Amino acid sequence: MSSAEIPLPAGRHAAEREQRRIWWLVAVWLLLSLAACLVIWFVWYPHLPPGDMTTSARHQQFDIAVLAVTAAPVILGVFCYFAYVLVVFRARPGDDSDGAPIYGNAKIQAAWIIGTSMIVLWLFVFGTVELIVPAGAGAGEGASPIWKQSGAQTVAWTPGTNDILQVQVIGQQWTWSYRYPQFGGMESTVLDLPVNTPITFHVTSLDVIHSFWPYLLGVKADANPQVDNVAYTTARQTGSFIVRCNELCGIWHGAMTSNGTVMTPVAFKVWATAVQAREKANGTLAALPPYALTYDPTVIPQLGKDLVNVVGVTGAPGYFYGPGNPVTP
Amino acid sequence: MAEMAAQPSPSAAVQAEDEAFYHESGINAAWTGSRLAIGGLAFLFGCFAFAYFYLRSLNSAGRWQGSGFVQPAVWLGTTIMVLALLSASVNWYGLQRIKAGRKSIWQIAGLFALAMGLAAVALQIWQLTTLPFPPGSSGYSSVFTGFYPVFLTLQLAVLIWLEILLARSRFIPAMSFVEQPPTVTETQSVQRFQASLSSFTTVWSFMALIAFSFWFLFYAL
Amino acid sequence: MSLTARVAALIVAFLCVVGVGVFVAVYYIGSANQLPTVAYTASGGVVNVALQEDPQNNSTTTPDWVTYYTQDPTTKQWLHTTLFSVPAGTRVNVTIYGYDGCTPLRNNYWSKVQGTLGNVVTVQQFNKNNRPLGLTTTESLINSWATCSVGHTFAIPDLGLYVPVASPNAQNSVNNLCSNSPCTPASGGAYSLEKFSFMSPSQPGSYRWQCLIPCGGGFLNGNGGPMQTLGWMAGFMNVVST
Amino acid sequence: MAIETQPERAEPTGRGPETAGGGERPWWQHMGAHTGLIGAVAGYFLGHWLGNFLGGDFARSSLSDENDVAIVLGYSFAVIGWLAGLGVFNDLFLLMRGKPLPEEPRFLGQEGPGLAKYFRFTLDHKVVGIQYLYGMIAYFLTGGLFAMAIRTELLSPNYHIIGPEQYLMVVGEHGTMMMMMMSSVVLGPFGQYFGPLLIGSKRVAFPRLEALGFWLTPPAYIILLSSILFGGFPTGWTGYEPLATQATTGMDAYFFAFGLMGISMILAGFNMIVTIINFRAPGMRWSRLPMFVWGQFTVSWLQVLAVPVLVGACYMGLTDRTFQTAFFTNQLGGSSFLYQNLFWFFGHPEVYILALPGFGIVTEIISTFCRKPLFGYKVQVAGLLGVATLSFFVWQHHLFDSGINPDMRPLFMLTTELISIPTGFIYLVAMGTFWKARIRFTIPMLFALAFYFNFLIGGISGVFLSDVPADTTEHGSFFVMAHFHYTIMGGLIFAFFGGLYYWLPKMFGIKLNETLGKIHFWTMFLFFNTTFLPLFALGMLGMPRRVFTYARNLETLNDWVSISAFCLGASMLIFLFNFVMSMAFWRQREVGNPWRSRSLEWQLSTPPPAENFRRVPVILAGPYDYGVKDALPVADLDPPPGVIGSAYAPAARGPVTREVED
Repeated sequence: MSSAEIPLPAGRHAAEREQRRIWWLVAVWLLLSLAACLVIWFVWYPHLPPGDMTTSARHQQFDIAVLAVTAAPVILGVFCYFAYVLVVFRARPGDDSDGAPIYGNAKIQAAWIIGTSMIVLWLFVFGTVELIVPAGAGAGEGASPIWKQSGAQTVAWTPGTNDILQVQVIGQQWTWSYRYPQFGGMESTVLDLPVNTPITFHVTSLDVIHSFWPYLLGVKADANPQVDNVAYTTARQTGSFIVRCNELCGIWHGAMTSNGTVMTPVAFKVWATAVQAREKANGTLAALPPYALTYDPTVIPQLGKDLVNVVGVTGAPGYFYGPGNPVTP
Repeated sequence: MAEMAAQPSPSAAVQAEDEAFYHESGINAAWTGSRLAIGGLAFLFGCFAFAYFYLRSLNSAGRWQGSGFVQPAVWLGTTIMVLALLSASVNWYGLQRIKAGRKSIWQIAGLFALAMGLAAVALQIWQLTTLPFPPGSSGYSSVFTGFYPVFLTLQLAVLIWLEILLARSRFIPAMSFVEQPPTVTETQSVQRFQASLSSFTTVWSFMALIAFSFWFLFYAL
Repeated sequence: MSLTARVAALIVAFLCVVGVGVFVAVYYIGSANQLPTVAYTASGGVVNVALQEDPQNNSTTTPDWVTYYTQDPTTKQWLHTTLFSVPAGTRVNVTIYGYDGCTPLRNNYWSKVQGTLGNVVTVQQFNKNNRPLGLTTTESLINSWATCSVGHTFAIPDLGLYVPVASPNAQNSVNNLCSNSPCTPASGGAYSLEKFSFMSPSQPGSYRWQCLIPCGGGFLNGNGGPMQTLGWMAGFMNVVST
Repeated sequence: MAIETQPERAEPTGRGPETAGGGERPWWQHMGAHTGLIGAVAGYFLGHWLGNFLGGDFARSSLSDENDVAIVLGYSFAVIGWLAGLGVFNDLFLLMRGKPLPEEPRFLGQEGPGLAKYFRFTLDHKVVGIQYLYGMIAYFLTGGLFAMAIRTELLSPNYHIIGPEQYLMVVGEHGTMMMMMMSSVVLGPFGQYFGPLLIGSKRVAFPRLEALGFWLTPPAYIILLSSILFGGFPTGWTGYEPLATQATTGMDAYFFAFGLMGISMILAGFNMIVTIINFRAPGMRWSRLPMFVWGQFTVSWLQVLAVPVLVGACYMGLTDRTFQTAFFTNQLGGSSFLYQNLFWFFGHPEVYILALPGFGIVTEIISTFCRKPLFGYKVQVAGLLGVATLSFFVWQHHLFDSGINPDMRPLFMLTTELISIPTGFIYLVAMGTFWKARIRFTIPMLFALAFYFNFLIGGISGVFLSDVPADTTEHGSFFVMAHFHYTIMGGLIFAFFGGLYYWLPKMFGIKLNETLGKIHFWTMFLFFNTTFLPLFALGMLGMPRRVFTYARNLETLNDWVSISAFCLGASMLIFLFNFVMSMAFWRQREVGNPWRSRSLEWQLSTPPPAENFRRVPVILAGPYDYGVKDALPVADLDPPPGVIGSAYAPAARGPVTREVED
């Protein structure tokens, strides 16, 4: 493409010709890069996944756009160069001669090394800042995050304030359920969230490893058994979204989805209190274990002495501790 | 592009020259190979050491050493470890003697080393069959029952090497270790034997080191 | 080398044939098409689906796996499959014969009945002589922890349908479980008869259903084996457009 | 394996009719694949019986109607029986009885003509290379068929042909088969065959280890496929715990086969490192080493040091399933994080085990067909070494969202991005080499160019994945899938085909049909990109990996991908047709040095003589001095007597050389 308009080498002023050609090449590359960057930034960026529904999603969108703008000139540079050399330096039919014996060029090599190092340094600084500033950028941050989200830790959540909403995400083979500790630890199969509210997800699993991925929320955190994996986000728009499982977890991994809605804080409060009241009424809250950051499904206080017999058969790791085995948990 | 098939086969002297070249390469290969083997083995055992420290520091469900945990018999573990150390050091002593030209002393030392190594392996197997805990009752028990089968299998493999050296040493006249043998073939065979022996000593001493390290992890730490 | 090259090349060809064999094996034999799909059709605007849960099964390879059976509506035979189809947008009446003993859920939240019409189920217990025990009760929550009383669950997560299926009455089921599958009221064994209804979705497609009880005995977390094999505790409800 | 580390006996190379291969006795009277097969079958049943005897009464077995102990012991005994049947242990028993090893014709390719040597425990590195070539092609085609099955299921957003657990089985088989194959697809055929030739050696350091390395791959292949009979494994090629502990007996095949392949990789790498260090011809300085050998050297280090960790992890997975240890069971003091750490500590070097040999091959190819020296030999070497070293320090970028050491993420982001610097060196060298070149667009050259094209896209997409916030969207999605298919298939497999078209004339004296080759290249290049470019988009649009259903709005894109994947498969059939016909029937002779390459292997007769070099060559110049006026020939293949001795034999071992001198 770049070298299409370039005459092939001939004549005596070959050296100047070549100089001019190289400037042409550089110019073409710069123009193409500029065009590409403009297109990426102004046309593509607004439509880039995962959209801008939440703060973390916005940051990811921004990062991807910036990386694309950084990458485009590099890719174009290499492609322009190859297009040029492949056309200009191809062996004409019947040409048996060898190329010029160039073993290297200290200047070019040094320049290249410095250049790539600069890019890498920039990527690292940018990535780190973008990781720390939005408190983990929606990725799972383990049990005790060092980059925390601003907001007030409260026992009861009230709309319109800066209270952080705690949501526990429980992965199990093969469905999601969500507990809201600030609403009596009520549990739900849908993930409803208030808009413009700092949200803390506590992601855990009851069996194997799952991965909590509400794509539009720009959150991704592995659900590990007996581990509390924290992720932060703040929704900026109302709307519905889908939660997927992103870590292979068995036969129904592909179908392990659930739905969620981002609603106004007041509407959310209404919904949550309603669910809490209903579950209190029909005894669900009483049946649930007390809210905790992780659960050991083999510990079932209500069953008392039967536990060992039952667990011995189908309980958590108990498969090789038969009923009554003293070391069964 | 030399069409070699066309050319006459090289003279005996020239062939001997090439053979000497590859003899040298083989001797060096024994040295390099033993060191490289140590490198690879170090990563294999490192994988278990990592598991040990990872599970110990994580102590998930409070079951690094669960409730009612009983440690395997310390005296037995210590005996096994000491046997491995003794075997290595005896063999190392024998190596010094054979370098000084005393083949017979190395042979005795080697036999002792072999015997002690086999004793260590046998005791280890016996210990594994009579463990005071089910393999999966805790993190400790998992690493313990996982590590030792691997280790004793590799110990056995290395001991086979020792057995081969002992077997081969019978066919090398003791005099060859004292002064230059008359023929090239004998010289080379002695040199190969010595190279193999010193490589073996390196690896076997490394195994003893591993035995001690994991004894420290499992019984002392 | 001539012969070598020839035969070697032919070996590659042969190995490709082997590969094709593998492909076919996975593609057909391996594929779930082996399982029959029981077609339930609407009569009078409702569909009647009948399933049963057994503590064992009549297979030769894995006789101790728990499993669901599906009843063929015409022949009334119990088929060892978990694939059935219902018409779209109609009321589905499900009858489940629970022949298997109880197991605690890993997440007791699934003790709550969700997604059925009225969010309730009706349960009737029978003893091993097929005699009803007590009256038919209507439950909105069958607690699998307080009184270990849930055998399995019938869940279609995509439809928000989560139904705990009662296990046979506890003291009655001791040593009284049905022992030769597929079980029938005549064949003995205490069981619970549970009924509920839900509306099949208007959107055709295949909706997976599963059990949430960790009933894969011998597998870590009780979720292996039958729980992860189509035709046992996992299946598809194919919704076909009417 | 310890036994094999003793130095290779240097007996004179037996020659003459009496040792010209097993010509006297018919093939079935030699130990070989057929006896190995008998041993394997016998071993399997013995092991299975023993396993039922030992583990039949485990609660695990009685409750689940499955006995992993029987399966695993069956596999182990089958492998041992297979090796014993092959005669791997014969020399061992000889040595244990103190007997000298027989001066067998099988040394140094003296098996003579005939096919039998390819089905035997042959110690000639050239034979091993050809065995690897066919073996790896079989692996590749089988894995490819599984890929076709995957794309067939993904034609529809709903479950339609392959049931969900069969789908996971197919995905796992495809991934594992390919990963096992890729780690040997270049180092096996070309590394074993040309490594010694390129360093000017008549032999390798440990021919038994080398041959053993190959003969472990057929059982690994069979065992991995046998998983289908036990219901497959649900974990994909990563085998994540605790899902793997939960799975049915098909899982044992995964752990066992992958571990077995790991051992084979370790052996091959071990032999190559020692050979390259000690068996280089006089004058073959490190600064004259061909780039392919450098690639092989660095990769071998990765194999020897990183793969033991995989073997350990697979072993732990097996003990969790058989002796009921609890390495990876959280409730019992184990940890699922432990497996992720161990696996990826191997897994990331593995990625470069796949990449570096490709770099080596394409460098050889471009230098030859640009008729130019490499632009910055030392830079390329630094690049290879840098990539190899850094690859040990990046594994946690696979775990950015997992909650493992989250505060270490900036560090691993840095190390991951640092790798792009040495990778950049590779591109600098390539670009510089093309400057003022005389480019011949032969088929190998086309594949090399495609390699640089694909690997650039793959590498740049890797930078997106290394950035934690961007990775939060892309992790575990089809974006990652597209990324590593671009680097592995777009990189390594294109390099492999380049090497195949480049070196086949040397290996067999036969060249593949040009026209079909060009068609193969262009279809493969086109359909590769039409298949995998859309996958980036699919990942960005939120399609997770390893799903049998997906959002309906992604159906069009998926169908496009599936159809072009089928076309890609068809282009592989073109290659296969070309390969079989050219090798077996057309047999277009190609002797001598068709590419006018300076490299050492091309200075030999075609195919190379039995003992590689009639004499130990003396290397006079580097392999890339194209276009240099009065450049020395690359080597003196028939040095005058005395040169070798004076060049190498140290004075310490005087008598040897003294003899030579008289």
